[in-house]
Amino acid sequence: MTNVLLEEVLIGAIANNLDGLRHVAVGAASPIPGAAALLARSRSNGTMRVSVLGSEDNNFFTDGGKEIFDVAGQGRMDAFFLSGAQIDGKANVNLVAVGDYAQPKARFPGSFGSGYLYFVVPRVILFRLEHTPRTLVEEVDFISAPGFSDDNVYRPGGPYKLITDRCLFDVDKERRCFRLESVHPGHTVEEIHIQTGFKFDLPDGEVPVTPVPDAASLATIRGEVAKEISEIYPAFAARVFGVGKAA
Amino acid sequence: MTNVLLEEVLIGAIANNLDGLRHVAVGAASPIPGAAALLARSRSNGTMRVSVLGSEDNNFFTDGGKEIFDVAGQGRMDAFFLSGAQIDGKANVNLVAVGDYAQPKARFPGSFGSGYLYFVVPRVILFRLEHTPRTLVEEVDFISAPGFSDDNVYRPGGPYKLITDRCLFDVDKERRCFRLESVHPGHTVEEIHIQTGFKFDLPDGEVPVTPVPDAASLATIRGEVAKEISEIYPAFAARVFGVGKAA
Amino acid sequence: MLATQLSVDDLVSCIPDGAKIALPPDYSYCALAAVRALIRRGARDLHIVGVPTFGFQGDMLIGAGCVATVETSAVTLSEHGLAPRFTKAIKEASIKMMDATCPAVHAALQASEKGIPFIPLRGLVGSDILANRSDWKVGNNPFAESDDPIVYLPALRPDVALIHAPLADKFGNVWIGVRRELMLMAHASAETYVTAEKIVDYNLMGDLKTKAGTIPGLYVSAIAEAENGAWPLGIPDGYGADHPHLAKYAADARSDQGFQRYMEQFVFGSAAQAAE
Amino acid sequence: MLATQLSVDDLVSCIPDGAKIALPPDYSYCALAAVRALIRRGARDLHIVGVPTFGFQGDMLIGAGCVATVETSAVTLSEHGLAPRFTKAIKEASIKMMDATCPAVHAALQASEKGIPFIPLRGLVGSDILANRSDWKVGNNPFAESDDPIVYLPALRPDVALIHAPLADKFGNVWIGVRRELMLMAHASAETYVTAEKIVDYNLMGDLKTKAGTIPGLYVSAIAEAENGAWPLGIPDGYGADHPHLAKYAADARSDQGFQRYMEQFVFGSAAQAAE
Repeated sequence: MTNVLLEEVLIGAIANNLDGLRHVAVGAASPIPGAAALLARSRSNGTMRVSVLGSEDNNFFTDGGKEIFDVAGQGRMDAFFLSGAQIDGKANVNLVAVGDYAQPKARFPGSFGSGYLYFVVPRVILFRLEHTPRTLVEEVDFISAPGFSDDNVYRPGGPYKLITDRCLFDVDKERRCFRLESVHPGHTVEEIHIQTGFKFDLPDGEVPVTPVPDAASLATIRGEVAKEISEIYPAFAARVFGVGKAA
Repeated sequence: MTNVLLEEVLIGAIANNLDGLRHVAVGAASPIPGAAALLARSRSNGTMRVSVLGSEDNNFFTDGGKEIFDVAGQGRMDAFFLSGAQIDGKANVNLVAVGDYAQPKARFPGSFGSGYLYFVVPRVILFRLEHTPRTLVEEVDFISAPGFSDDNVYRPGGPYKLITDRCLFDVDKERRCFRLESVHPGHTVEEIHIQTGFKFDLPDGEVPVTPVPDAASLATIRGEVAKEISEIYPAFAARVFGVGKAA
Repeated sequence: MLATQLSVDDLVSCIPDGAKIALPPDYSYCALAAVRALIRRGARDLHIVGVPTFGFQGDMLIGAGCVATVETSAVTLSEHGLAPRFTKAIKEASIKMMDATCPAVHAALQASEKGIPFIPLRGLVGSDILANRSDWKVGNNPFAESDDPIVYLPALRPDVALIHAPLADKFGNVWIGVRRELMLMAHASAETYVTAEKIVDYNLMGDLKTKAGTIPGLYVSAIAEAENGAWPLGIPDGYGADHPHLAKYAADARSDQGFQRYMEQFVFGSAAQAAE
Repeated sequence: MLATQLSVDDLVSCIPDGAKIALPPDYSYCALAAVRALIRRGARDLHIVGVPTFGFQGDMLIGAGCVATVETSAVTLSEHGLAPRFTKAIKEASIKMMDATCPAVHAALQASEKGIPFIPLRGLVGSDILANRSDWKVGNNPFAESDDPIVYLPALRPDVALIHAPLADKFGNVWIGVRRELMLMAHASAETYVTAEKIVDYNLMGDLKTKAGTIPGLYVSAIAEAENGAWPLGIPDGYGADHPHLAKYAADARSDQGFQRYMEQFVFGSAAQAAE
């Protein structure tokens, strides 16, 4: 991995799943997905839009808080990112509570738009930087949004990938489970098995290593993406890229 | 009637049915209802709003064409005016066609908002300046909006009065018909019977004459109302009040 | 992202025959230059939707034989009276008519805007509007304790919204101020084509004051500059309607010959085209 | 028509105990001076609705014992972490929680805005959000050819919308620019109470540019001038949030004693009141 940072690997791996899309939306407080979207936009030759939800800046909406959800409902949003306090092997996402819902052990902010966006956005990329049996569980305690739905349920959207600090999973919509796609440089398949609370499929043959961004992409990440992301996430940009906020 | 004009009688009679309301809306191309609303507003001590539909000016809405209907649906509009190519004895209103709907003898612009507003605005005042058997008919050829509804139909609104160039009718919601309330100065009950295509009830005792506006109201009509209405309906104001548009 | 900028003629060439086109009423921002170009290109079988009514532009399209279906709450030339070509087509039953009521058009567009398959609306029960709309249904309010019939309107998703605006920018952002039914049309339609008095180089979204009345470029498929593009209608806070011309149209269009003469003179004539 | 102008304390005295109050998220225009006044007047049993989420203001109200029910898609202090008083109340089950998802809050408010009894929404089927909302129903899409379950949301009509704005006028018109969820809240609620940085004598509806981002006075029950009224939150295009103060709150509010100390110092203290 020499001098390529984990963050840069993640940014590159996510961006590879966004190329060719017209509109990618990113939630607030998501610097790595945000940087990945900006990288993909930079490679799109001016054909991709990126919008940031739940932020007063960096959005091009003019019809109030509802508009971004209306945009998604109309099919005008191609990709979005979801995280979860828990994510389980059926791609269910929990943003609400651990333990009994009525009197929980832990309570998180809430489901935000997940209960809707997960159904209508074609490529929902699950993103969780803590890859442990505590977060990637066999069964979530509360389903903010289910990973899969019965055939009679309107569902143009759903999970597309799951990316963590250790690896990248693909989604098998037929078998309704995750399949390990690649392991990030420096990590092992055995470690993934130990650190994952749910069962997952393996690819045929050897499990690939997640590719590091090519030189051109790396230059873009460290150049224009770092600069742009520093306007939204100054602390992140300073820590990862050593970029200061413009005076 | 000495020197009080029919228009002034109508304006006064309508305004008497608006006093105490908070929000009166008037359709476009409705100078007499518009003037009546302005008179009522002038008498309201600053508690009544008047808005004009379908006009680019004279409205205080900022959420597009839908807002006025949303306002009505929420119960924030107390009175509105409807006319009709035909109005029948059950207060049904026809703004669409005479003859067969599929290939009519006469076609009018269409129902506009009547199919909705008649249901949700508590005081809908029907207004028709041509009082003949051709317009006030036994049964309309097309129901843009029905006068009455079955008990299970959500209907906070409906017909409140019918005013014509000859008389004023009250509405009997129980018996679902009109009752003659008063005859305008210079007209007779016999004439009303001849010129009305539907059956209607009579009040107990003598039929009153529609009162002419009192001196204060007449002064307001000819003064501030004439001036304000001339900004919306200059031709009407010039003809009736001899008021010119401000240079 | 830069907008696709076209000439008015190229803009309307993007609108296919048979398209369902949403049009605003005469008192809003109407793209008359584009409508004339649409007639010149010989558009056919259009389904025109008045949001919630239309006037002059729709009457011209009907008279020119471009229209198969009319869906609207009213057709009117306002102070210039009934729309003559519409009236004739209805009497001859040469177009399919879908009568509506204003809030139903808005609500059905809002359903499309939200990506919901239908929206309920009060009113209409017992009307002949409803009786003649086989595409609408009456259901029950599921939250009522007893029988409570309510109309269910399917989402209305036009193929095209065709509008004019006082101002657009090179990013395809379009300022429409308080005329937010134009924003609703753009949100609800698959494609939005816009003519604008002026296309500026700065970003209309850059100032919160103008941003508040701006349709984002996200919804706008292509724009064309068309100075005086609403003529003979006016635009709010811009130029007034050309009432003598509208009166002339209303008179001419009463007869087939008069309408043809008007078309020759103001739509097809080389002088007319040069003036666009 | 002139608006009713009150002091902030008199404004919140119009909000009765038990009221269902719609509140915007921290990044919008929040009426913090009014929220502090509401706590001072000892409001009880409030049902607070996040549109679609809330943060600092709601956490304070919960901590101060003003709240019986929370209806929202999330509660967050954003970069300052979890909302401590909310978290404690949930763990102790001392408030009734109604979890939602953002578009459901918006859609249910739109139903109220339109005067329709319910609105359908995609998504949610199979979630525990839905499973725990006995006030929502699953119906069928009446326009589908086969089975097509869809959630029916009842109209959400708050008793009160409580918002702050950069500018209002003496007629009660309130400029909110692109923050149109505040306009939706005002349309959907029975009463709207507004604090504004400044109340001007001219008419905000007089210029189409400002009119496009203005809530008409029709919806506004009363207004109060409150300079810096969003503090310690900021207002877009105005002043920034006071992040050191927010961080202090987030730290203080982790303990009962810390929260009480914060309340004494910044809500009840005579210095605090004098500063409003």
